[in-house]
Amino acid sequence: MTCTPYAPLDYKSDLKPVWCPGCGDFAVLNSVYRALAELQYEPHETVLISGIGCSSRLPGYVDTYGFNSLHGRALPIATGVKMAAPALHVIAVGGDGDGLAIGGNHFIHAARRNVDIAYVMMDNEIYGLTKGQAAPTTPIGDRTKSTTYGNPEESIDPCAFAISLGATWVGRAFSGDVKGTTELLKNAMTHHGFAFLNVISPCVTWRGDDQTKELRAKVRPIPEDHERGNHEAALRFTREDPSIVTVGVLYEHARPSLLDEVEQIRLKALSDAPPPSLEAILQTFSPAV
Amino acid sequence: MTCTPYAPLDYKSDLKPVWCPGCGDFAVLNSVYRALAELQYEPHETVLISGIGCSSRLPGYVDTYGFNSLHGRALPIATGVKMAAPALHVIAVGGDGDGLAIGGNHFIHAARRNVDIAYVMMDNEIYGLTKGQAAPTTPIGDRTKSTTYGNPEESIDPCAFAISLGATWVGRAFSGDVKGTTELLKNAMTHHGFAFLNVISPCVTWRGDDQTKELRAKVRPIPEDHERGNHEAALRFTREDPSIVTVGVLYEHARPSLLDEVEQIRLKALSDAPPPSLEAILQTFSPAV
Amino acid sequence: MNELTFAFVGAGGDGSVAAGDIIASACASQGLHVMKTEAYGPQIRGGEASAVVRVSATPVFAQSDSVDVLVVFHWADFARFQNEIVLAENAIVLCEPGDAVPPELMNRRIFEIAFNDIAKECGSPASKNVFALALVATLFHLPLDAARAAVARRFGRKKAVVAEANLKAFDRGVAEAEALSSKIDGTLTYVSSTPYLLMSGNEASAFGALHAGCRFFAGYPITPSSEILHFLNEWLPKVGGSTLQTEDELAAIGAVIGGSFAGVKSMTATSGPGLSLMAEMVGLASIAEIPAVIVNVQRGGPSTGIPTKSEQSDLLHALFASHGDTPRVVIACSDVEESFHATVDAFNIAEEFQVPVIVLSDQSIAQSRSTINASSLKHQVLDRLLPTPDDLVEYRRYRHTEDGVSPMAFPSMPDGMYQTNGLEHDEQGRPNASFVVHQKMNDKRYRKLETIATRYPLFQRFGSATPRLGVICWGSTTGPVREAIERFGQQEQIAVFAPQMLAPLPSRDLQSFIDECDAIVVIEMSHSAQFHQYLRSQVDLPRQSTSVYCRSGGKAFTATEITEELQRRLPAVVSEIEEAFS
Amino acid sequence: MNELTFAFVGAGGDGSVAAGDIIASACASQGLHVMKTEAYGPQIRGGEASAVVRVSATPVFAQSDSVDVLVVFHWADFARFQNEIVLAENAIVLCEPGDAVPPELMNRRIFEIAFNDIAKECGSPASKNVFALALVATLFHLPLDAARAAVARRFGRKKAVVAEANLKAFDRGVAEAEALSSKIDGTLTYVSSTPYLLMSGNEASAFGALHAGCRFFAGYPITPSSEILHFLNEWLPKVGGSTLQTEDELAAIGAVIGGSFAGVKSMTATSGPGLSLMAEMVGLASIAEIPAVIVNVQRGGPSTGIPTKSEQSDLLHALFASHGDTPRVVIACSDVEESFHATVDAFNIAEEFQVPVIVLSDQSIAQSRSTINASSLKHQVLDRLLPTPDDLVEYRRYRHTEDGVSPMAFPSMPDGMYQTNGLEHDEQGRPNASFVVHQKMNDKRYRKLETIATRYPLFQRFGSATPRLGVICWGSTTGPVREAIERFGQQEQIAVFAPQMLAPLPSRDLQSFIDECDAIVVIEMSHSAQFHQYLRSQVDLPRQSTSVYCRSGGKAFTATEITEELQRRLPAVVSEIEEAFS
Ligand SMILES: Cc1ncc(C[n+]2csc(CCOP(=O)(O)OP(=O)(O)O)c2C)c(N)n1
Ligand SMILES: Cc1ncc(C[n+]2csc(CCOP(=O)(O)OP(=O)(O)O)c2C)c(N)n1
Ligand code: SF4
Ligand code: SF4
Ligand SMILES: [Mg+2]
Ligand SMILES: [Mg+2]
Repeated sequence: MTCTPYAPLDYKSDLKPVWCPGCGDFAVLNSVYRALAELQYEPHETVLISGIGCSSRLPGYVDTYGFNSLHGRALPIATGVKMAAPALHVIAVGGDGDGLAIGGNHFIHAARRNVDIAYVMMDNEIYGLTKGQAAPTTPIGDRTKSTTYGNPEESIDPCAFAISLGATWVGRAFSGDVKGTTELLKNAMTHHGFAFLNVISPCVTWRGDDQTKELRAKVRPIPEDHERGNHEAALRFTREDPSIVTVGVLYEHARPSLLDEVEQIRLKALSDAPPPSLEAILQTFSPAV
Repeated sequence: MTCTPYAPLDYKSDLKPVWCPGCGDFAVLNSVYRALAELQYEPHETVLISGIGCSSRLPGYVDTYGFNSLHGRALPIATGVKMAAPALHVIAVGGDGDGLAIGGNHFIHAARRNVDIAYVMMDNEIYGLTKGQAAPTTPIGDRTKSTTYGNPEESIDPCAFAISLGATWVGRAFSGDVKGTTELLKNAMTHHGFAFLNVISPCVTWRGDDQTKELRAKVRPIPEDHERGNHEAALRFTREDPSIVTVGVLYEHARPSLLDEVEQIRLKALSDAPPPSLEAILQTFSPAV
Repeated sequence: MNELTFAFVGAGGDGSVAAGDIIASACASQGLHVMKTEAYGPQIRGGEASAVVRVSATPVFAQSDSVDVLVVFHWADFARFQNEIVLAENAIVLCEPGDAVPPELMNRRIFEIAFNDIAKECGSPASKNVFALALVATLFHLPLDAARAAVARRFGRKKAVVAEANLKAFDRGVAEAEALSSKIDGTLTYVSSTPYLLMSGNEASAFGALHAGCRFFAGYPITPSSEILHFLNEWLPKVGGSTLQTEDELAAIGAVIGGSFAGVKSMTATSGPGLSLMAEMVGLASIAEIPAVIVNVQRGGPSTGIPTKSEQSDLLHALFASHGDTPRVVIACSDVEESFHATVDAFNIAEEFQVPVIVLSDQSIAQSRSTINASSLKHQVLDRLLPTPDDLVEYRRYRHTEDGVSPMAFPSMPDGMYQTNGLEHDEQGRPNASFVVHQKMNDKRYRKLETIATRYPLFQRFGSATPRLGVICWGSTTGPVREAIERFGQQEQIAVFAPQMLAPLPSRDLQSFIDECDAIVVIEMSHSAQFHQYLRSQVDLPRQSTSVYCRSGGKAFTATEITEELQRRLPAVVSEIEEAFS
Repeated sequence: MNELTFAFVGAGGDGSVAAGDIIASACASQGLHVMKTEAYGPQIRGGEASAVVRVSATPVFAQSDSVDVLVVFHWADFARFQNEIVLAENAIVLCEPGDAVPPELMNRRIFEIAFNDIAKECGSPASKNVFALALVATLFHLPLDAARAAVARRFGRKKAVVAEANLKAFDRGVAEAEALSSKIDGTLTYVSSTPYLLMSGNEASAFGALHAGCRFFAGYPITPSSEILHFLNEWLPKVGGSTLQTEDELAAIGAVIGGSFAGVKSMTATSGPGLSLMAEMVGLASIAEIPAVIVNVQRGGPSTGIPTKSEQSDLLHALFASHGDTPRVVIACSDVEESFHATVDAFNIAEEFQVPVIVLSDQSIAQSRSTINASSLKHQVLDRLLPTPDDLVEYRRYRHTEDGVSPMAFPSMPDGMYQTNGLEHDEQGRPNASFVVHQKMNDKRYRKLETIATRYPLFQRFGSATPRLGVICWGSTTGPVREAIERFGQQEQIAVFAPQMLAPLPSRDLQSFIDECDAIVVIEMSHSAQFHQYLRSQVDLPRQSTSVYCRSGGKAFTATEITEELQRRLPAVVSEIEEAFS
């Protein structure tokens, strides 16, 4: 057996993407291939889990273990995978609607628990797959199929959301910048705890063909001197002038991850005793105890 | 007909509370009676809506319209009530588990939408009704029925949560201080938009009989000079030393409420034309159009 | 010819669907009957797209078995639809020169037309669909002026050059048809009459809601029901109502229950996955006795399944989901027009009886457009029973009454204050865990269903008055079954019973239908024969002489498919009868 | 006497439940059969509390009809339980002097005992429960040493004065009994034997999970199932597993599916409202063919209903919830011991057949404690079918096989990589919307149920081998039915069929049982007769000779209640048989 390192395209599955021509998600997929290759993740030790949406189709295109699950439910499934099999690389992916509308509650709790996964949100400010309704990220006032007279609701900044809820690594990327996105993906995937990467990934079909160009013009790298350990400083990059999209690592903070805690619990539970046999457990129901 | 003003006990229903002796929720109920009386809300124009939990029993004890609904679902129901009948005073109430665990997603979106209701969370840092499991507010490390070896999860500060998600009025109260709680309730109830009041309301049964006393010792009024319009300043009162519980108005901010937006949409939709008849609407399906 | 079916197939951007739309609306405007369906590949934009338009001088109840005239812009795109778009044996096929025809279709009547080149000549490559539709409209004598007017209107809003190019393409199509007409026979014979409306099932449901007095809609987008949200989002604000796009389906049905509790007629719409999420809330509406209307547009299941295709497999979920003994009403609709009536009935029943009502539609109805007579969209509207001043003296929200319906106050009504909940409760609504109260309240809630069953024994029965073979079906299966039955004519003594009211089922009528027939066949689009399972649980189906024709969805039932199934069963009926007489 | 039932009733803090526990464990330790139930008012602390302990020298299958010995600390607290705690006609009642006995109980044998004063004398007013239990233990010849040892153990962890006071109270109880013993007859006759375990249904389920190899549990607290979460939270970490208390039930079942997908046996536990929320995920597990075990402990419904009481009304939801054609397995348990076996079977079937399995328990089993023979808690454990190296060559996760089961790789298995989803998919798991694939995959998924039906035709049948009257029941109803049947003895020719496997139902066995009987009665605790509806949908129940005894929950079935119902039906059987022979 010779060991050639994995190339990005070694992670490509046979399935042909069904995204629209020009969709930002193609570039995200390329960045995922590259990040996996640069980290040399074993395909069989890697699991991609998504919800439902155009973006959530992504795991089908990656030849690792993959699960395109239910709308909004990528994170609980990913949490179950990681808790059951901690050695796996677990990456959750999905859309802004998937993660912030129907899946919002799981986002809160995955962040709070600091579960050891990377969560990549492909943010197109719209519901792509259902053909163009407003998402929680759609700017207030925008007309969409479901907001005939303009969106009445204030939008959510996914990074602000993640930072506020306790994610320990938060970054923003632009899908059009494959190199930058790859770097940030690698960062997120190797972070200890819950890492959230918001990838701005234009929907050319429902947000207009010019989206990609317009966004490219707005993208700025985060200042070198940004203190990523500073909550308030990080939040400032989530209330930006609409003409700017800052990309990079917004926030990073170290605290024990869910798996650290689970390990602690196991130690405490046994407190140096050997694991009990089933018979021993059964005897706790003996009335003589 | 003579018009005597409503006294607090005029809002009392016939149902006897089933709370444990010493439960903090009794005092919350008293504050609710007082606030309603001080505002002279018409009982028949007032609706209290809750989820499920000890605290969610509250609407049953108030002789307004009331709805003790499903676990976690007070806010969507309250939103429906308010949108359908904007003239009503709508108050959502419930527990920390109800609002932050199973109901967390609705909290996010009610805040974001700035729906015109007051939301009162009775926070006892535990699941009371189901007999003592950890809530998202239970401090990390605490032992409960469901955390035999200590709670592995970081807790949520409900006020930080509300402020971060876009609530336009956020306050914290201590149930043992009926006067203060009444004032804050009145503030929340008369706020234009989504007001969130976190009432620390001890569970003597599952958090210990000393809870009330201990909390009373920690309570501090918010400094007079606190800038309640300042996001960062407000958030600072949500990351306090555990020996301090600051009560008062943490945050306040003006932006159009959901009903303001709905009104705008109606105006835009008609753009000065009279409302269409059903026949006119039907004619839009005529192939000749 | 009495009827013709046209199909346009191409890539996204080829304008196949627009071509179908223009033909459909031109024909509808002349009083022809039209049914139009669309289908797409999985790609949201730029993928395969098809439109099939059935045009007929007499009423149609289903998609047709096969296509008479096919326009293919690219054969590559046709592949995806080959199971769905079946070509008649003598079908006429128009395709690009040089685009290789699939071998199995070589025996059809194929004409090469240089759509692309001609469109370019007209000034816009994108006008090839208009050229194509003008060509077929002319060839088969469809209403040409109406079609040209439709093109003019459609492109009138665009830039002038675009509009011009398209009209030019139209005229060019008319001209080219002359050349071909000698080689092509089979034109449509019809007499123009007053125009029909052209509506989809989703639009009919949404309009039904407006008609019934719905003034609050909350929903979460999901294929194939989202058009209801879109329509009401546009129209409700104009009539003083409002819509809320919620964060998920739990919130949608929650908001609907809230709106309804507040006294306003409220509705949500969803598809299977959303209905699954609403299970708990259906129970709340049921025990708290709050009117709520849920339109569920079925698609292929289980789970995410096949979102864009039809199936009748949400039936048992609609009937039985939600833990506990949870009375609810389930109404089926079998076509676009019934989507309107079922929705109004749903509101009437929900409001009058304070129950959750689920309307079961499916993708094949909801997203296909049919001609409808505007005058048939009338339906009486009923309202909630409000408490009288007498009722309000020591008001008991859940007072036991003969039919189980207690007058319902709503917030802002003085003296009507009550506190309700999802717990078992007494007449005042106070939580009560005693067996006696529970038993009595269950009785009360189920008693309402009895009255509903009497008042709304909704079903269709057609075919022979003295049937030997009885068909029982529901929803969108009814259309193809009707067409199949009509093919048999009167001699064959086949009759059909299609309940619109699924719960409570019109069991008495259904049982007597069953008892009248020598043999029964249940036809449905569900792999596990959900309807048959349900029927067995509610009525007595003779063990020996009942059979089932059920299959998975993903492909529409055709009249031919059903005719064959019935034919297979007819000899059985005969021999059985012979036996009985022997 | 062969058996006796004791009840203790008081306010929270009176120690009624502790008294019951001590009696139960003392008796269990001597090899007596015990069944113990608790009940509470709605107040979490300080409200009404009761414990009922049935003690018997022979096996017991249900709570007893009536209480022989009642200790009431406050009559005021008794009121809440008066429908549940029925006193035998010659019941002995011990209560405080001066606490007025309810008029309707005046005819029982009432003895005034100054519990409070005596406890105070012993040094702790809180020891009155210990005093009371010692008194009754002595009076009725329960295992006294074991009881005293249990008291010593229980209070040994407390402060020395408390422990002392309680032992003093115990001895005082023994002493006071001497004085009373002449006035009281009816002592328990038994021979001590090896101790039994004392377990609740929830504990048996949780232990069953450990036994089956479950190493991941995710759940959200809900009455009456939370004890499963508590138990596994304590024990799973000791055996290398883990638990997750999720934010809601959607996440709980989601995490279970994730854990199982990752190759680890995983489970959740809930009650009706939670199961309603899990409907969509059941469909995902079904189509993606991921093992998942859900223990659902039924309580009074619909909606929040009556959280602390039993009912059998989640049946249809468990069987049919989730949109689409969604095969799943449903297993019932009828007592504590079966909670263990049903849970292990659930894992075995889930793992072997890659399906979601719902175990239906109910509050009356889950929260009552029964004696169990440790040696009966054995059960073979089966595992998932893993792919062979050959299978992994161009691995097809959903390969069509004869029994529908395809080898399942799990992450970390080299060359097993596959991408799955809730969409309809082909053998590789790739999304596919075509009818042909859909039909074949539905076939595959339902084929698994056929094999399960053959391999696991689980049912209990007991009573007469040549039955005239057949009883069909399920779950917790089986216990009282068994006791009722035993009262009739062999002459009456009554037999019982209680399927443990609810889906797939052992229909062949059930049908032959039905065909053997002259008449059938279906007995269940559901207002809408859910089980009867389901049976009708699956087997042929004779129209004329089938009857149903169903009612709402909130009150346990007693053997007497069921005996009466059966008695009422026996003459019918007789006359019918006469008719048949005339
Ligand atoms: C329970 C449920 N509700 C609704 C849907 C319909 N649905 C599918 S994807 C989607 C939203 C897609 O938006 P997003 O997550 O932003 O992904 P995108 O397509 O934009 O990449 C919705 C509403 C569903 N599949 N399941
Ligand atoms: C869907 C659902 N899941 C779980 C429950 C059980 N349950 C009832 S109340 C509750 C939590 C109560 O905690 P909290 O909301 O903090 O209220 P508290 O009792 O502490 O006032 C839970 C888990 C339920 N009723 N419904
Ligand atoms: S609809 Fe938008 S998000 Fe979806 S594939 Fe097309 S461009 Fe991408
Ligand atoms: S359990 Fe706790 S929260 Fe519930 S009533 Fe008792 S003291 Fe209050
Ligand atoms: Mg999106
Ligand atoms: Mg709480």
